Amino acid sequence: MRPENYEAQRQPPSHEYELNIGPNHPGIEGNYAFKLRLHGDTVLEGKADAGYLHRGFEKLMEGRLWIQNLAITPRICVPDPVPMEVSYVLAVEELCGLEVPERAQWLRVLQLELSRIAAHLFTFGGHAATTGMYSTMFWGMADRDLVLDLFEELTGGRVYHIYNIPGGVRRDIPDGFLDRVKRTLDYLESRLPDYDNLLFTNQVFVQRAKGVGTMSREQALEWGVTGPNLRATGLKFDVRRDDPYLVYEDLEFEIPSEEAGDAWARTLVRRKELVESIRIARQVVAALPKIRGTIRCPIPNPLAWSVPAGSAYTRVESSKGELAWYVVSNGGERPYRTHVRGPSQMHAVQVLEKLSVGARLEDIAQTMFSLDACPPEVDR
Amino acid sequence: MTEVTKTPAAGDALPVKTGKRTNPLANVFDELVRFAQSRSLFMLHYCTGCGAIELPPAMTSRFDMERLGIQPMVSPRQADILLVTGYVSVKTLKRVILTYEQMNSPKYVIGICSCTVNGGMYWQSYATAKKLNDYMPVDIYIAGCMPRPEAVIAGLRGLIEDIRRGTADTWKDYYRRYDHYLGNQQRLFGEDWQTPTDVIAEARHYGLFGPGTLGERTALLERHQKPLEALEMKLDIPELMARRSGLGSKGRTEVK
Amino acid sequence: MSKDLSTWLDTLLNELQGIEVRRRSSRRIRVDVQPDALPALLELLRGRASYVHLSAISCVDWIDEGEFELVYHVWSYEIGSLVSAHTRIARDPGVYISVYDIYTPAAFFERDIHEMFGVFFEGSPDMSRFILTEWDGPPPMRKDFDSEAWVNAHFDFQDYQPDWLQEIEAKGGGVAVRPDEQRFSRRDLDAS
Amino acid sequence: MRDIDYKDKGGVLNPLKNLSFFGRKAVTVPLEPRPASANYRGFHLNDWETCIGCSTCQKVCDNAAITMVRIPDLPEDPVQGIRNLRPAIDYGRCCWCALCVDLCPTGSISLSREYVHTCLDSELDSYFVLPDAKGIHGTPYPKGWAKSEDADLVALERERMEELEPAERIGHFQEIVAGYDSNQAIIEASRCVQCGMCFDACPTHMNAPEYIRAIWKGDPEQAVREIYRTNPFAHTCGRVCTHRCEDACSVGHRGTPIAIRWLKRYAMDAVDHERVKAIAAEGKARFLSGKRVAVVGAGPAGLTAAFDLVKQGHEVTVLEAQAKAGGMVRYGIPDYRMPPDRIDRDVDVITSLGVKIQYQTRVGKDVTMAELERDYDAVILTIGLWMGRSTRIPGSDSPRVKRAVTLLRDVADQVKVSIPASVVVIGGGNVAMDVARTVARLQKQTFGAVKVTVTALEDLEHFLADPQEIKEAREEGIEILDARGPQEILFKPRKYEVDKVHGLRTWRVLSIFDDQGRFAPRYDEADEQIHEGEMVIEAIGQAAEVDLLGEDLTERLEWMRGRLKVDGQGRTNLPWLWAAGDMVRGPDVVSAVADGHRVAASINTYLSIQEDAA
Amino acid sequence: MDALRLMLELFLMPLVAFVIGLAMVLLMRRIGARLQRRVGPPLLQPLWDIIKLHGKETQTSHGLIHEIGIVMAIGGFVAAVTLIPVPGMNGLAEQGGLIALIYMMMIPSLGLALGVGQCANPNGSIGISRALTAMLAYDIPMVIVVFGIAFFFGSTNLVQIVEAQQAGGIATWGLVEMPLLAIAGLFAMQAMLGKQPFEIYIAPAEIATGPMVEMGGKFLGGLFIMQCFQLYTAGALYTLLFLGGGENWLTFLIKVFGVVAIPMTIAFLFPRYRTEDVVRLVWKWPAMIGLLGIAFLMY
Repeated sequence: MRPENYEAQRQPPSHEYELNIGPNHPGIEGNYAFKLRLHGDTVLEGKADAGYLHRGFEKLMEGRLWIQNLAITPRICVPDPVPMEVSYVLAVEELCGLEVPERAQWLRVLQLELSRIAAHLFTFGGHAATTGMYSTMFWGMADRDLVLDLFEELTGGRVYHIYNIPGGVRRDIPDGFLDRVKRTLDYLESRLPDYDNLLFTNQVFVQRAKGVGTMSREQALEWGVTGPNLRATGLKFDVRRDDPYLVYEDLEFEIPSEEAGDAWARTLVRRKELVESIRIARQVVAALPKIRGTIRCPIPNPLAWSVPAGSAYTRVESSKGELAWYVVSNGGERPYRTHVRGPSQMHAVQVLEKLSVGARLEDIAQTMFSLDACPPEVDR
Repeated sequence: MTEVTKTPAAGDALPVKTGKRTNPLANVFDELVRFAQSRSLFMLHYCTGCGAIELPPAMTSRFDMERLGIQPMVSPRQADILLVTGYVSVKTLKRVILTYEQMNSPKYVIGICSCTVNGGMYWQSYATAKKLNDYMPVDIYIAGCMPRPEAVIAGLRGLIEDIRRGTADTWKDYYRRYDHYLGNQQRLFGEDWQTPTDVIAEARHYGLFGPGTLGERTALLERHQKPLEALEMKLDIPELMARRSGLGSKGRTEVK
Repeated sequence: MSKDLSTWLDTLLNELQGIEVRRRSSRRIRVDVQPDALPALLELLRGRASYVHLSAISCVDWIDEGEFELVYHVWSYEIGSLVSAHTRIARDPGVYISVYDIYTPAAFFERDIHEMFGVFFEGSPDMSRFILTEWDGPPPMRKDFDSEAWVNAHFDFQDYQPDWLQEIEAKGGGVAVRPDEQRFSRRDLDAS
Repeated sequence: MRDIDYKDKGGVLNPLKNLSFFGRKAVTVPLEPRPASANYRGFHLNDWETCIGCSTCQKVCDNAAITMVRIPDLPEDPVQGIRNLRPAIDYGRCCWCALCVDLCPTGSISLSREYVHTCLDSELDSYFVLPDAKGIHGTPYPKGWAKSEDADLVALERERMEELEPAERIGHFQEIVAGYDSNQAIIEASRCVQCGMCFDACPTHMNAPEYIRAIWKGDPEQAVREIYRTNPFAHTCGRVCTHRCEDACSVGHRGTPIAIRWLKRYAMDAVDHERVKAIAAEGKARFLSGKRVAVVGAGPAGLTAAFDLVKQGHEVTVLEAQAKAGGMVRYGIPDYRMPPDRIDRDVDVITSLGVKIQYQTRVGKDVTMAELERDYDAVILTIGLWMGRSTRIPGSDSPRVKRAVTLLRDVADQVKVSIPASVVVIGGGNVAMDVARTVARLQKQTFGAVKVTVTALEDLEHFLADPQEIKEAREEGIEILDARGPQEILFKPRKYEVDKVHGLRTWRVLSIFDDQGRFAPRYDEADEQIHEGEMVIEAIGQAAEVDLLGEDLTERLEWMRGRLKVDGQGRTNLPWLWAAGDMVRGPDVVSAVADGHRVAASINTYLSIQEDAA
Repeated sequence: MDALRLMLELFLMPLVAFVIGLAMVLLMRRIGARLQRRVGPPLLQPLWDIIKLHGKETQTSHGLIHEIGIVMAIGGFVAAVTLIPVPGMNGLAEQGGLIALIYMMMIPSLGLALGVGQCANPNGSIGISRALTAMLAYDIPMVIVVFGIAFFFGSTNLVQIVEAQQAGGIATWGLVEMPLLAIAGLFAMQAMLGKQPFEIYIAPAEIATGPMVEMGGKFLGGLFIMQCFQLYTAGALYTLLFLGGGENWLTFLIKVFGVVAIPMTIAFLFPRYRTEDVVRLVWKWPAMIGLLGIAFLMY
């Protein structure tokens, strides 16, 4: 048995040919494949091919205790793991009716925003690299690493934090942590002009990104686009504001949006979100010392914990868009069913396929990265 | 100049070329090549799993792998190291094997994260392979879920040391015990599994034939052999030429 | 604007026969509906109450009841609320109608449910496999598929023999409880 | 806050501003691994001194990465709840989530800040690690993620049980503790980490984890079924067991142990009595073996043995001297701890299986051992310890000096006992507490006031009684004096026919045992006290009434230190005679039950062999 | 004697070019590292890379033409460097001249095209078609520049051109005399080296490094060697044409490295254009500037 996509998908007419982008290809975010039918270097058709990162998460989670699943949830989307954790935990809390202490909620917001900053820095690097600009990636990774240092200090893990637990968070902040957060935020902010000079106001980049992967607002709504990609078409929608969770209602932040709906607009929205995230994180840092109290409400012994029967659908805004968990309990000690709705399930499949038709081969990778598609969310 | 006559039957002990060098200069040369090999490692940047998230930091400014002469390469032909970053789903595993076979030797496989060792988090998942070394020889493992960039670098430095000493030669194992690896691959992918690279022919060509190269599993391979158009762009191997054209080859290799 | 729409929603939900509406919070509404009425409900929700965003379609395999539960989560940007429409179809033969003509994103979810649960959606644009293209087994998310048994049939695990273990074994100790023997391993699921 | 204008199309020259980076320093860190943060989740450490081998880490491990390894060099002590198992981690599975740390009952396991481990394919065994305090490579690294108060997931606090206030409980013999309701029971049961330490520690090896889990799952019937597998005295043990399980409980190492005893009590109370009988009868043999077994004494040991033997198809007759069954549980434990109707239930379950009990049949008087030997295939002696020991101090032979056992039996039998307004109790064990509290209740009923003084040889730290008992006794107004050695019973000037007791004279105890560990108390004679009391009760231990055996039999039996000598299976040196219960083990209900099982098993084997031979 | 000297020069010039080329590769990587705020590779890294690639034990060839293509790619540059006079060595420069050099510099691209054509990898084919497009694009300004130079100095003999520039110090350098052509030449060089923003044919994210996709082992090693020569050729040519060549080895090296550093620095600060943008841009700006420069020279 040869791998199925090794063979040409169909016999193309003589003026057409097929090209596989991925799974092992630098123009693909992660382990994912995109099969193109090309005429010259114009794409006639694009077909997404997923499953390279399929682990059967939802199946695995049905076989593990509620608390054991904490460790597995962040692995669904690696660059931005915290929203995964938080939304799963929110679902469990909704099912159990747990009251999360306020301090824990603020800590979760801090994590979510730091994670968003890290994810955006990651995406900028990747996006720039698809256009041959590697320095952004080198800088972005180094600066993202500072955020990961904060995570390491707070949660004990650089990438997989496993810090949220139904009922709250696992530990309180270490001494002096908030100062270090503040310092890192200041540093990141001071770096923004450098990034602007290098990438965001770099005419070559602007020229490359403008008009690439353009979609109208109607198309975006039709295709189920969410998150920064939706906001780049002019719809100011953000789950944090419009379907608020945790303490986002108490926070002040703008929802940046753009009208153009192309790769450039999407990049700009993310760039502006970075500023907003820093702003939110600052508010948390300022507020946290005033919020005393526990970080976790009492929860039952994890080994003997059955969650009341019911179902919960919890949505959060990840760096990529609307992320949701549908968790069903039949009253047992393990979830009866979990279903994760990742934003990339739309972006990396339908949206990418549709945007690639008629696009140039040059722009495919850029389209994918500008959509910030995250293959593991598709594969699960 | 003898012709390659027939495929040896399974179990036939074939004399393996013993690379004995008597010329001291040649030894110096070998040493130099080995040193160069250890100082210049091209890493195939294939994100097979979640551990790949720690590779960009390791490659970029903060941890800067280029200090060790390691840089990412995009094509398996160019790469020396195959980093298997965490779990490999069965679907990916096929590609990993194809990739591995396409790489030029000496090639090194690094298994990162728990998942490559014993299944890791996904030990009960129907979709992921559990032990990487069933399917291809692995040179070095780096523990962690996922290992930090520093750990990755430490692992790579270990590999560099091994290459420098000349002990990192598991890639030969793939040729010498191809039957074993192929067997495990067939167990998972079905017995008609085949790859576009003719490992047996390569093994013979480069004198890496071992007692375990052929066996009952490779016999299955022959049986299910389909004409592969990919063979056209394959190795310049006299034996293959001979087999295909039916003409005598002017190959450089003698039957050993 | 949004007030009008939510009135629309209320009227709409009142109008329809045979549905059960539960408001869990101001932004979450659960609707239980018969399978034959679901497309009409979604059509109305989208057309008359601005529920344009299909957030997800989830499938739950209630094997004991012999049913699949399909949950359509739709969101209205204008009203700001999420309606989860629950419906149950027979597990066998597991065929349902696609809502692709109402919601484009349904294509992905239906395709996903088809390969994971084996539910066929009539009228969905593409029911070919996507994630599990190279998978020969049954739809894996069904409750009757035992992932661990499949793993045991296809994979080996490491058999560690470290020095310290051999020393301990020489002294009469050794492995006492294997990880898969303890109470909470998957094997013991619902043993009692 | 700098924001960029999206209309800003940028320029070709903007990037060139970054040429300034030629002059800036690199951000690259050295190649050597950096020290990890204080909370880092690196490789495991395990403090073998603290670790008890409970395998909770294994249970919470979501990746099945933990194997429990038996290490023969380490101590194993089921009573204290210590096993010689230690977790070994498979780093081919581990995901460093640190749930094992957060759920470790003792806090022995932690993660270090070490994070580099690489190995060759041939060294893959190094991925399977038995962590100790030294770390994976033996290099010292500081602790990373370790147990902390906020990260602790073990439920350390016991669910509170309603009980009567001292003022309310003192005037009568109603039960003090209310028992759990189903909600409380489920919460309490959910604390259990299923380590099975209790199973190891329990003399009769009750499978507490199983019935606790059944209770947690809301299935008390299943719990009863689990309980009856090993213990027919379920009501009794649910109330007055010495709960060694709780002493061994792994949660108890840092918190309060699971209330295993109360949970058992909850399960028994929650299930209808008829249903309990049905459950207890499950697995009863459907044939009769035709063998007859006699049991002397219807106490826990005897009835347990009878229960087992009946279930195995033998015919069992129990001979009981008293009017009711239950033995010391009924006659030795006051009603406020052990309501008699619950004993009735336990006995009823056993008799419902077909055990015949002949009440008020005293062996040695109504029937002789020789007759039993003749009429039955096997005989079990479970005569308990019914004879109170005396201090033998001057004056202790007076009729106003009572033995605790006798007094308690009389109270239980509702024999009228006249209790004076002030009483002194000698002894520091549970029996002393029982008798003191019983007397206190009687005093309260009669005089409306309590004046009981308990004097014990031991100091408070070494009291034999349960701390709980002592606490409750004090709450009830009983004065407890520790380290007092009784010297003499003082009498009032003789006015009446019978000497009236005035009180007890004691000296302060300096030490109880000598260097060799023999009983040889030393006193501080200067510290002399006189405790006033019109009655003195001795509660310093009991002995078996072995005279019922008859001289002949006594001769034939082997004895050791005044006790009947039995082997591990309860066999005496006579092939037809077994002995069990308090008379061979010392006073303890659950040990008696365990003994009963043991003896029953032995007899069953013996009878089967007999059958085969025949 | 002359013949012997010529032989020696023909042997030494490629060798020197290679060594300098190695250093240039290092320079390139170090510049990148500097801008990216990191340390960068060790000193001999380019050499180790090349030795390693040639020391590979299995080599995947795609046929005879594949191998010949690589040989041509290197050979073209080896021939080209013998036409570039360096201090003390003129090689064939006097006989060859500028026109021959331009021709020689086209051979590698064509050789590469031949070699890659054998690989049957669509990425390679796309890459090589892009490379040839880029070549066509930058050849226009380059020819204009060469034409302008030839017009100005009245010769296509590089030795004479250099001598003419060295005659009056900096004032007679091509850079000073023909600034517009120098700018156009810089553009052309950027495109010739295939560096961002003109890096259309490498483009990993689009076509997985294009022509190199099927190259492994010694073939990739060959390309690495080619890159050394290419950098050297470009740098040396520009130096000869606009910076008055080298009076001695020191000034020569300073000039050559300085020249090469410019496109490299730019490469790390810019993304790449699309293919058609490259052609449009290169045909528009450098060609216009070059023509303008010639117009200035003529009047």
